[in-house]
Amino acid sequence: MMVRFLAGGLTGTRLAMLALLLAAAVLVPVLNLALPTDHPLHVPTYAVTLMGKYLTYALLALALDLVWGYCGILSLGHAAFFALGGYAMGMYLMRQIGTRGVYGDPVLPDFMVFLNWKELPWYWSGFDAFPFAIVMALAVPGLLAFVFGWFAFRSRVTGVYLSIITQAMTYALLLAFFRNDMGFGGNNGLTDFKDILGYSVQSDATRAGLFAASALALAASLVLAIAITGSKLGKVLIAVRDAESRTRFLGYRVEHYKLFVWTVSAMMAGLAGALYVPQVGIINPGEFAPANSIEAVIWVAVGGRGTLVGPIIGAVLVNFAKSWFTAALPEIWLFALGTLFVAVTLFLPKGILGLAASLRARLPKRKDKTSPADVSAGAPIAPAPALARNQAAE
Amino acid sequence: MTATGSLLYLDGVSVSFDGFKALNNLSFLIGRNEMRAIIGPNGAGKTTMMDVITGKTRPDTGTLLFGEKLDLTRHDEAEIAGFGIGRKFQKPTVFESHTVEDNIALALKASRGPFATLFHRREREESARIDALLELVRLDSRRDDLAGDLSHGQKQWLEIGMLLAQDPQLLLIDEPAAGMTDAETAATADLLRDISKSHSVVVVEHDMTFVRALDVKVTVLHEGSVLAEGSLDHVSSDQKVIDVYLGR
Amino acid sequence: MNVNAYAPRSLPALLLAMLLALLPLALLSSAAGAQDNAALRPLIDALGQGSFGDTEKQVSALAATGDAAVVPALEALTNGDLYVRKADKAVVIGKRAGGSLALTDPLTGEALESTATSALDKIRVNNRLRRTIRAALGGLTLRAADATTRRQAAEAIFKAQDAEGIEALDAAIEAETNPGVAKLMREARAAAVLASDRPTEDKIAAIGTLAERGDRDALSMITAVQNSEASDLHEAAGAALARIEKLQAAWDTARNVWFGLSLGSVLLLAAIGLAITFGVMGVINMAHGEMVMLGAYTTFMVQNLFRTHAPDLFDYSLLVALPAAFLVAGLVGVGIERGIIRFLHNRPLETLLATWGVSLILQQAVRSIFGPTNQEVGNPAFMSGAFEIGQLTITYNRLWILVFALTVFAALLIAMKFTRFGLNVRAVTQNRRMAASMGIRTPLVDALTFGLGSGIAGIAGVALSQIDNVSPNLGQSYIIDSFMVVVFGGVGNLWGTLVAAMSLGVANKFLEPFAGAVLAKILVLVFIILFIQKRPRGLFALKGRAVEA
Amino acid sequence: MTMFSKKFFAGMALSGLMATTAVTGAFAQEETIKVGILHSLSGTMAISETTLKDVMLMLIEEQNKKGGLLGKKLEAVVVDPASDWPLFAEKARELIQVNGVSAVFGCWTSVSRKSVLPVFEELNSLLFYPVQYEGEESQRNVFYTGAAPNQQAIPAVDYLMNEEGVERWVLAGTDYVYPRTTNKILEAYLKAKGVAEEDIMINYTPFGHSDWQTIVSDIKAFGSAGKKTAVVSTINGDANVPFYKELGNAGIKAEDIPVVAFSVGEEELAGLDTGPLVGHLAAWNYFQSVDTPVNGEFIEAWKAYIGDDKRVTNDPMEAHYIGFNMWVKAVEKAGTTDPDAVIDAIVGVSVPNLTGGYSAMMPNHHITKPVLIGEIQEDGQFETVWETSGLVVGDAWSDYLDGSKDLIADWRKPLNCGNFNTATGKCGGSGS
Repeated sequence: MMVRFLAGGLTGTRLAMLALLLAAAVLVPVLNLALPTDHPLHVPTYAVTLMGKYLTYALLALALDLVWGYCGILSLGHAAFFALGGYAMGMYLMRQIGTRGVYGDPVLPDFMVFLNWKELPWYWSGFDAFPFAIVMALAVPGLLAFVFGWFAFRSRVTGVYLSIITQAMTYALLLAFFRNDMGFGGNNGLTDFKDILGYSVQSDATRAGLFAASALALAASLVLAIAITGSKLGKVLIAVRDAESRTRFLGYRVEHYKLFVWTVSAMMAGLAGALYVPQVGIINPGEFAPANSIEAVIWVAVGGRGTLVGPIIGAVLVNFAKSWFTAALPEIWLFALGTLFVAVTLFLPKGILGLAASLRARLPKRKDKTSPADVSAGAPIAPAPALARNQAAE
Repeated sequence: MTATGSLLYLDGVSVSFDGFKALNNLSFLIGRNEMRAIIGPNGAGKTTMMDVITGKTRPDTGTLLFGEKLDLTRHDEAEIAGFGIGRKFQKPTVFESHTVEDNIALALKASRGPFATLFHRREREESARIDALLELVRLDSRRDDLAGDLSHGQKQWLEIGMLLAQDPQLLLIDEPAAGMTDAETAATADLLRDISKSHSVVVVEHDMTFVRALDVKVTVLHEGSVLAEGSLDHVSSDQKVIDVYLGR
Repeated sequence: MNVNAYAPRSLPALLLAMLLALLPLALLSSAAGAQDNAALRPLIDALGQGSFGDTEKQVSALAATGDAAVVPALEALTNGDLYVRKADKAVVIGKRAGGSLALTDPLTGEALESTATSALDKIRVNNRLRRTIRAALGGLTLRAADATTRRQAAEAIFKAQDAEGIEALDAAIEAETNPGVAKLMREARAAAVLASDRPTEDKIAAIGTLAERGDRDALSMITAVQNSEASDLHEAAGAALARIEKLQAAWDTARNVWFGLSLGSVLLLAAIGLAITFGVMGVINMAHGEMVMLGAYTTFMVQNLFRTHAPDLFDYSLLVALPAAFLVAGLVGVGIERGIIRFLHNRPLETLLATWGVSLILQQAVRSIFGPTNQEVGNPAFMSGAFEIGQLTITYNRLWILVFALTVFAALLIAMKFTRFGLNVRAVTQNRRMAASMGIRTPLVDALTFGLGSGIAGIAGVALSQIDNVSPNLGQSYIIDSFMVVVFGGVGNLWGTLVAAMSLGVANKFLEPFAGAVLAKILVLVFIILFIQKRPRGLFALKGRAVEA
Repeated sequence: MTMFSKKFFAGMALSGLMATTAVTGAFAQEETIKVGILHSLSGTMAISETTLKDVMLMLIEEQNKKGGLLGKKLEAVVVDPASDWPLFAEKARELIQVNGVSAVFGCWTSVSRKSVLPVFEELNSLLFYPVQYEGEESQRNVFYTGAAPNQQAIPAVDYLMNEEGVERWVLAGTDYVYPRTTNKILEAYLKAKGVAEEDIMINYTPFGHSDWQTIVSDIKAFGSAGKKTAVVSTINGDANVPFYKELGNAGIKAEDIPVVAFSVGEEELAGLDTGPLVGHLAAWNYFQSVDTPVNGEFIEAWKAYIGDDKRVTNDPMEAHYIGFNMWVKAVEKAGTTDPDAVIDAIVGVSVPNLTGGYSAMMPNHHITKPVLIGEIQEDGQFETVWETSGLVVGDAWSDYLDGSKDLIADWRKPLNCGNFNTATGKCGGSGS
């Protein structure tokens, strides 16, 4: 089945990315665990964790590209789904602490003891089981996206109006999770994790394992995204992006398509969040901050919108730049990052992958015609006219 | 006026935007396999009429029946398209980042649900139909090109091809000849006459040569209602029509 | 309210009781002519000695003389202007003048030699002492010549609610010529009567007087009666309470409306520039908040210039800051448009990315130049303090900001509707090519429009600097709210922005008392989300064919 | 670059890029002792934390002038965690693992500290945390040089109660863990002192709250009930300026309703016209106005270092001053920067503080401090109106909270425990 779906969408770039992810999933843990620390090929645990984190960001960017790049829905609230997935995982990790918390309460997390809570709130039940937590990490963002999308798409909220209400959504969640009364640890969020599936989250092996899991999850999501965008449904999505009312007049229920991809994307973001939390060791309401969602949009734009692989590259590159700048230029790194964003917009309108594609286009053509698949993979489609229209002042 | 025997029936349809009456008590009917040309000056309500028929705009008052029974005012665009009404926009609207072939494929009559399309696999008869349609609209040589790369006229034809792919009972066609060369215009008229043998067609057009070439009954709209109806010769001799439209 | 209600509850009240008891005597003595300064001098000089407790006793002793001559010394003490000269242990009043202090004699008021601060010890005060002094001054000034002073005195006695003061008040009321002050004194007397052991009918009359006053102080005094054992008063108290509470409910509503409008005016100011750059031009301008910040920093710079060069004219600093902020932010805006935005026509979504980058750069630039900490922006005198309409306290800064916001709105509306420039802007935004072919210089119009939006954000910064932090983060705290307002109102519609800002402000403030500040904000956001479902193009959406063409 | 090229392997661009960071760190060949500085230089917390970065750089520079430490120069490694809590953890790991710092001075908010705690525990390094906090924590690798609640909140309330006769209390705070915990402790404390439930009003606001009209009006109403009322403010940083501006404009004077704040110091006041605020209070362990020779020197050195005569000093800066000197002394005592040795050596180390006394590191990793109550003055400084007669020992676990009153922390042998339960006699909290 998959193979058939993939056939059209598996271009060189995508294959290379999949191969890279799979290789990294195997090699990095091996190079980290099996080699002695002074070996030249040894990958330090610090780098493993950092790369693991980037990969979860990449997964978030991929999820965003699916809705923005292929369906024209600019979400300024995708970090909300990411954070919800993270909270689901965080709740599981909290429950695993058991009596090792500072107060030693076998059931209640520390912050509940210190707010004098007597018993676990109902919505915390079940999170001691890993499978339940994983299901929730997908289902909660999925459900929120479904409900939100059900109303918004049916009401035909589009363009910037949709963007702003997604921002309102994540902002409202931010404020809600800040409240200590919500029972999610308020501003401090959930932290001080000990175990995941019985393995210490601090051990090198667990970190390597989490890295591998992130790489595999990203690879699997990429395959799924290729399958979706390569199917006829994917073509309908692009149709919706480029000419929404044309699609409607062809008899497609645009809202159903949007809802489908929106929900899938939210679940992907939730998965990314769930993988992110054990690697960074904390989840707190700051993840809902609207700025985080905007940053995710920027990763996609930097990498190349509507290319699937581009956002992955964009997320890793921008975050690597951030990690590097904050250590190398701690006082002025915002200048560097800001300039980078301006420069990318002005000089690389189609992102890094777009640049690569146009460079390739300058070379003598290998074949008479570019195959359609190559077009959708290599060169991001010209700025979507439908979107531009929606955005413009009326 | 009754709906009996009609495919499309409008009675007393009115629409207003912020006090401006775009349609004012508009009534007319289209029979099965009838082709009708609609003319009228700018602002006469031609596009709004199409919007109303296709469910994009809801009328404030009035009856709107399809196939004698179906009340179109209760349905939205996708449903109405599913009943068998296809629409071509004034400005050619195709999926520019899809290939010509995909444009037709997307329009082909098939199950429209997300899961149906997700697991859709192209059948042989679909391929055959795509081939036939591409040939009909003379785009078979460009099937792998992006629709965005087509010329204006070719986009018009592609859009008509997409309309036919839906296999509708009624085609609403807004200014098909706009931006076409004379030869293209003539060919388009031939194509439409051909189509009207098995479909009902409503053509909105400004180009009088084109309307004459179609050689069908003409309805003249003015300020949101029907000013005159009849053969082109008949309406063009009507003093009211000359005053508001042709005479200027 | 509690069982102690009848006893003097704190030391200041006790002191006040003492003072008021002494008042007739004091009046007598002052009538006989000012006491010899020689007698007061040791009392004044004693202020410089010992702990807060000792100082407090000295204040009481001074007050007990009842001599108005001690008033300047006490006032100086409460303002922290009283010093002890190290050389001779004399107590003097000092006013800062340059590096040294200009000294005056606390009793005679004659100027003394100015002295370096190091030669003086400041006499320290704390809040408790300030209260004692205030009460003492109240007693001493109940018969002062100046009506404002008498008014303050009556207020002080009202708050003290002390039975011993009734006679003194009676005498003062008798002599009072100003009806407003007399009313206050009667209220102070009523408050005192409630705390006394006077007969029931007097107290019922007092309850009536307090119910007339109808504010929260009156409410709490009568509640105390209601909770006391004096059951013969309960009926009257109950009736009075019902009356006051009804009044309070009305005032609460008025208060919420005022708070809401005031919050709305802040939102309007924050959003109005965005209504141009985003609403009219379609640029998703993430650097909008930074334009507001630039305006605030310009205010800081202008005020700094005033502080160093023309401290006397400080009150006019905002008048200079307004055009300066408009120019600074406007020019930066023009720069951004020329340098970046103009390359992004037809790519509105990418303006988000670029302007986000610009906002990071501007934030860091301000941080690098001015440092990350808050900068002090002062309130000019006309924006400080508050006045009351009935029981509604209206602060001047909020009032001026409301007036200012509406003025800016009106000016902008006029500019867009009735000027040549406004016409050009509308022409360009509606149909760029057509406008260009009609001879409108579209690049110039674009640059000026963006500059206008940015400039207006800049002058919003001047106003916001009066109520909020002036820090590099200033812009970030307004950007989301601004977008909400513009979108809620309907993109491209100035009236929509006005109505949206005001209605969101009022809604927030009506929710806040019930739900708390956080929940109120969440509810408003949820409301916006739901509202957009109902009207997907905002409050003042354009209708018709053109919209989705 | 040879090492670098060896490490670089084709196809693994990711890890290659990562390795660059690792290598740049390893390139500093000169034998130095590295000190990490983990304070936000951008984002919302930059407003408070940047100063602490500067003061650390100054302290390190001064130490180097004195000849460094153990014969080596100290080298500061500055990173910017950008007010992003997970980034704090990442940067802490980077400082320890990549840069190899011997100790880290950093964090401001509780959440940033909570975020880095596991990192310090895992990698066994040292963190000096300079800000007043909610307590309820004692970790082997962390030294808390700011105030615990019993070194700030409780003395402040005592002062108001005894000296100003306050009977009615508004506990206003930003909704996060420090105000929540402090208010919880205070509520229990006030009730123990006989304050009735209805005389306590608790109010929480979101971060960066800027519209204080309703709350100020509520406080006014609450204060007009005839009893002396005070506000105990745990309102956080940014929100304070609009709060005080509203307070001043609404005419609430310190004589009527004094506000005592635990998060407002000289830095925060620098952004305010303090004219209308004279008499409002703050409780700290240090004020710039404290008149001691050592403080005079410190202020002078600071102004010279930063090159701005108007810059102020504040309590967390003093905490870093104390913490840094303690670390230096402990390293000298241990003769090594090895964390385990320093942890053992530092307990009992006593260094001069800036208020004229000595502060000592206690076995619970908190320090002894005097408590000062100051009133805001016209010039933006505080004037001490009250101080504790001696030093107060920082209490990791509050005596007024149910969950923690039986807990103590003692990192000396043989106890070596951060949450020893004196009731059960076991290490590991209040559980079974």
